[in-house]
Amino acid sequence: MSDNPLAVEVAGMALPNPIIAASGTFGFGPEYAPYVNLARLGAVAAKGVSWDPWPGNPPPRVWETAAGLLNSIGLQNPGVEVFCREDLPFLRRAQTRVIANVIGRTIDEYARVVERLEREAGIDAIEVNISCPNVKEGGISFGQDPDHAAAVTRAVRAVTRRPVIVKLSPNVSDPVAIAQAVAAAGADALSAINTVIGMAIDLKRRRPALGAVTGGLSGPAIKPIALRVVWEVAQSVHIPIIGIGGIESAEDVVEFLMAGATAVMMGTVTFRDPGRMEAVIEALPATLRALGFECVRDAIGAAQGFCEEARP
Amino acid sequence: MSDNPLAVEVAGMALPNPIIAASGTFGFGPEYAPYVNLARLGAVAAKGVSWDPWPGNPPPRVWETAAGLLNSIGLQNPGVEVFCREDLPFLRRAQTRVIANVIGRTIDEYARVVERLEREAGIDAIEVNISCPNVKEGGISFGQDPDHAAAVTRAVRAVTRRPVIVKLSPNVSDPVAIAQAVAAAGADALSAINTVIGMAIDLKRRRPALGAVTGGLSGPAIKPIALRVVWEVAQSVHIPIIGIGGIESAEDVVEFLMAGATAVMMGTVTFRDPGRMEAVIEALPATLRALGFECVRDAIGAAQGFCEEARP
Amino acid sequence: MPPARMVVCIERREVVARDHVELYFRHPALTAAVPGQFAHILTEGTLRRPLSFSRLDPASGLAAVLFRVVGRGTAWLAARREGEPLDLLGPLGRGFPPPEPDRPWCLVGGGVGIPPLFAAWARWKASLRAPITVIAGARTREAVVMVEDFRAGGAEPWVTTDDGSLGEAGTVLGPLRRWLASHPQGQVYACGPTPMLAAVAAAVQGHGPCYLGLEQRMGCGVGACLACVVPAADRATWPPWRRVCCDGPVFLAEEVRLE
Amino acid sequence: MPPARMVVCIERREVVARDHVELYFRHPALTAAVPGQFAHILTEGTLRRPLSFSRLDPASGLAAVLFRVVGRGTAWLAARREGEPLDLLGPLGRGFPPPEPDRPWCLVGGGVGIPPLFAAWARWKASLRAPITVIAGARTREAVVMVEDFRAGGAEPWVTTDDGSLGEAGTVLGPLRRWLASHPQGQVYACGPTPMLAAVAAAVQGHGPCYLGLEQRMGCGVGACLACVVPAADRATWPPWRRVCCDGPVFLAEEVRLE
Ligand SMILES: Cc1cc2nc3c(=O)[nH]c(=O)nc-3n(C[C@H](O)[C@H](O)[C@H](O)COP(=O)(O)OP(=O)(O)OC[C@H]3O[C@@H](n4cnc5c(N)ncnc54)[C@H](O)[C@@H]3O)c2cc1C
Ligand SMILES: Cc1cc2nc3c(=O)[nH]c(=O)nc-3n(C[C@H](O)[C@H](O)[C@H](O)COP(=O)(O)OP(=O)(O)OC[C@H]3O[C@@H](n4cnc5c(N)ncnc54)[C@H](O)[C@@H]3O)c2cc1C
Ligand SMILES: Cc1cc2nc3c(=O)[nH]c(=O)nc-3n(C[C@H](O)[C@H](O)[C@H](O)COP(=O)(O)O)c2cc1C
Ligand SMILES: Cc1cc2nc3c(=O)[nH]c(=O)nc-3n(C[C@H](O)[C@H](O)[C@H](O)COP(=O)(O)O)c2cc1C
Ligand code: FES
Ligand code: FES
Repeated sequence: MSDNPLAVEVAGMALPNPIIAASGTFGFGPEYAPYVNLARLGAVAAKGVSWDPWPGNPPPRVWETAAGLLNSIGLQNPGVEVFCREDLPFLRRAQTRVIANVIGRTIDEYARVVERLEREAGIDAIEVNISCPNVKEGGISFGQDPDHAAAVTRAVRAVTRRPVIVKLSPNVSDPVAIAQAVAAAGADALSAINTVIGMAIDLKRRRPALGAVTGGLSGPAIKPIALRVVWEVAQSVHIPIIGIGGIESAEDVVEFLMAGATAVMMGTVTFRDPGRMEAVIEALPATLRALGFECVRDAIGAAQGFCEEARP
Repeated sequence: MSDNPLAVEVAGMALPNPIIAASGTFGFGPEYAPYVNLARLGAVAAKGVSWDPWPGNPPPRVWETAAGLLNSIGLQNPGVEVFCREDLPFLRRAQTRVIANVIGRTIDEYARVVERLEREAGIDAIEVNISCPNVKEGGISFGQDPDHAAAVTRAVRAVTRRPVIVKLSPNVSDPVAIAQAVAAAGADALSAINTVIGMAIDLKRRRPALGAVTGGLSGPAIKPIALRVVWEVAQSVHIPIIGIGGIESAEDVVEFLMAGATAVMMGTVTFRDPGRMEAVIEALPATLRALGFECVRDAIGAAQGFCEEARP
Repeated sequence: MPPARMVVCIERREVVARDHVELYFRHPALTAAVPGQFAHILTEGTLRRPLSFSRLDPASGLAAVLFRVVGRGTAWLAARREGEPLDLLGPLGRGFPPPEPDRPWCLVGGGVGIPPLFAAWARWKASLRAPITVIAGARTREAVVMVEDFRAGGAEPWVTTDDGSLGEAGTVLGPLRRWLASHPQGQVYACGPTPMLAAVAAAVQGHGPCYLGLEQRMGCGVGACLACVVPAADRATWPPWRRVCCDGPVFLAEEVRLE
Repeated sequence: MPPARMVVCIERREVVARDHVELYFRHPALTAAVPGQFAHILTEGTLRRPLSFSRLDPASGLAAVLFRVVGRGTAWLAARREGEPLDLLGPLGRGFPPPEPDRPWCLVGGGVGIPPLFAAWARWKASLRAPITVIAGARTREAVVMVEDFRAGGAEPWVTTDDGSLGEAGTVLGPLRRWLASHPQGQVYACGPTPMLAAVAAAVQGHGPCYLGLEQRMGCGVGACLACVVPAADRATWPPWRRVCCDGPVFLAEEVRLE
């Protein structure tokens, strides 16, 4: 591992590089297999799964915005049982690191899903999505309140020995309060951020562009919002952070690392360029060197250090 | 007024068109006078003023992002006394509608500033900024809590007979709660949104790009975030809303109108194109017609109507 | 052929009508795609743009897409010049099934729904022993594309325009109903705007098989994001949707609900 | 001339060194601008880009900007061709004051700080009765721009490069200190990276007047947004800043703190 300048460890998970496919943008793996070498990625976060199948929201479910994308998929998924039976085997064979993303309408549903996943091999970590803005119950409502967020984390923590990553919402007054609550409740890592609530109007149809009216904004538009959450959370918790939001280049990755992230996830850009994650992995060593870093780990928090010195 | 398809009324203020220069992006008026005919604008919102002079934040104070701009000006201003003496006379002569934007570190400071402004002629409305993310005290801390927001609104309401517009922050878990609180406290109108908290890293200098570390994100990147706030607030309060965030074209304006705004403010785009506000005013009648509206007022909330029908 | 990401060179660019452009690229393997499949093309903007193949000609090795300029992505595409590269994913989705050789066959296209039907007709016309009818409609004359291509191949499309500027005034429904009256068990392949497809499906119901080429806003184009769903006809089974990008874009009319 | 928004045509484009481009535009009124003033130029991106005038030549009616390609905006500008339009605001800010005719004058430029000094030198060299010295430095030889222009105008700049690839090895500070030793009351005009300006200001302190052309990240360029501030030397008076775009970009060294 020390020979590989890209190697990182996130909450006990050893990754060959810090680039992870973001949940919901990479299906359950096979969809992008014709275009992406999954084994080359740091890890793959699967689409979120719940206990029962969830139908998701009415279409249209996506809409382009300036440097961004609105989506209102609404966590359509076949339920954890089908996931384990039909989808996990492919990921298990893909020789990559697998992060299962978990959703629920109740704390108990989160726990039941994770308990069910515990019986399966081939999962390296659990990502708990308490931040999806596209569902009414569960999802973001757990992510906007420190106590609820902590309760979900504790419930999940109790039923798995795997690393637990809690995914934070930017749609809160104080992301640090949520981060501290889930860290105290036993999260091994945090991922930040999920999408930002937004909407668009379809002028011709005189109605909201998305079938579900509002949706989640992703893509380069939200990168500054994500960096701020990573930066502030990194200063206030002592568990690793996975940075997410608008990452498209190796420079973007280093920005997140320097802000305090240990790894990153890339989502929306894959729709346009399925090869981008691999291209970024390819470019990362030279980008790090050009900025004076020998390895990914040198860059983690590098801007944090500087700034603390500069403060009065 | 009825002959002019662009005319609107916001909280008792009659505007010849719905295009207002956004606070902080248009100085106190004279700076853009060589490039913009102020009389042609719906109104001008002046840079925020406090009681004492505020120094603002250390530079750099701006940084470009994808389809956006981060700023951390930090409400530098000469104080209300200097504003009244040196800056207001120009605006008064400019034959435009003038909105004074007010900031404070305490509720009492807000009230004192508005009280002082009450002695001056040539101000058409007061915009209360409880949403600036760039100052530690005051600003956003009032905008993130319904009780504080209401208290500021009440204090200001008590000392002015002018329309009071309260400017909302998107950096909250529930913008509607804030909107309802300030509406109940006597606000005549709302403006939404102020900037979204964000940051960027200067890779070469290995530190946050902005001197103040974090800043406020504006520009097209935040348009979907702003539309969602306008949409949700319009459904829950009965006072007019001024939409703000990334507006660059007549189509953008109509999107905000259809989402429920009565007027809009344009900010960041002016830096690139000082003539854009006038160009949008010019284009608006044809854009409205092409979309089947006879006047601005027809378009207000047009998408709200449709959607309510479509809901179960 | 299995889908792949490829960079193809624009070999020919033709403005076929106002705001309608056809781009040809030589890619012999791609011509093995099934008519009704589509290419997901990189343009400016956050997402790729789905466009059906208008031609898949193994003889010349040329494939093509024909599109109407409606927004930023298609405007960008329309501005490409011959010799420039295009980045595409394809062929994607499930195309039309080969028509049954002994059933009368009617192809019903609306506007830029006509091109994929031209590809289907060109691929399978020789395999049919029953008569083939092509109905091509649009709002106005210049939007009725590829009529000359059908003629050059020996067909005489029944043309309709909403404004009567070309062919019969009205929609494709008129000719389709007349055809159905005389070919009650015929097979119908239709492609066009969703309201047209809904009307076609309703008209064909109770007759022969009806295949529809659907549109929906897409994210990935490969089945990963679940953006491109349309409601499944059967509300009881799971999932209650079909994905246009990979379960379709061609569906049997009975499979989906068009709202 | 009062500032205005204008669209100018690129009359000449020259690559003056690797990654250094000079764009000329004919605009007789603009040539009345004061050296040290700048143009705020529309490129891609959210903001305009500030560039000082490198030439303001009433005789030919030509003004120019000379810039180094450092990012997206300057890359876009460098890719413009002759005949293309540029949208600019200008002339903006306060330029250099005319030098005192009887004081020895030293112009100290670093990298792309040299161009505005060339404009100043060309404007005022004939008005001086005292000797004029030009010091031009940069990291490496190709970044020492406009040396030939000075020579063509009859000056012989003292050249320094950090890497010794041209002229004296070292910074402009060496020649400047020697000049100050022999011209203790001379007037100094300097433009270049902030650390260089800080060193120049420190070296000149206690000698004659020293004018600095500063850089800061800008928003509006016209004084409205308060983005472009640098700390004022005097911390007591209000505001504690100077705006580079309109109070500057040229300041007396004593007015500002360079950190
Ligand atoms: C399977 C399939 C095949 C298609 N084949 C053709 C074809 O052969 N010829 C043709 O002219 N058009 C075709 N379309 C429609 C075509 O994809 C859109 O016209 C195009 O994406 C518009 O892009 P734009 O940037 O110009 O428009 P904009 O309106 O600016 O696009 C904004 C976003 O909306 C999406 N979008 C807009 N209109 C549609 C639409 N009707 N369907 C799906 N997404 C849309 C765009 O892809 C983009 O993501 C097809 C659509 C699908 C789904
Ligand atoms: C008054 C003034 C005069 C200038 N004159 C010249 C000149 O004559 N020749 C020349 O080569 N350069 C000059 N500069 C610097 C020039 O403005 C920047 O190099 C240029 O803006 C970089 O733009 P970019 O998009 O290529 O770089 P990017 O780094 O991509 O730009 C990102 C943002 O940062 C700003 N920025 C980046 N570097 C600087 C900088 N050094 N100063 C201010 N803003 C910066 C850009 O304007 C833009 O908003 C001047 C700067 C100022 C303030
Ligand atoms: C279409 C789509 C579907 C998503 N689905 C999920 C999901 O199921 N679970 C989850 O935790 N995040 C989901 N996300 C959020 C992404 O994982 C990611 O946090 C977000 O898109 C920001 O990253 P990006 O800008 O790189 O896309 C989804 C995002 C998109 C665009
Ligand atoms: C440089 C800058 C300074 C600003 N200063 C203020 C301010 O003083 N008071 C205020 O209420 N809003 C201020 N804002 C916020 C804008 O008024 C507006 O809400 C925001 O920029 C979103 O609009 P836009 O995307 O059109 O710029 C400022 C914005 C910018 C970019
Ligand atoms: S577009 Fe992503 S699943 Fe169809
Ligand atoms: S750049 Fe706006 S005040 Fe100087």
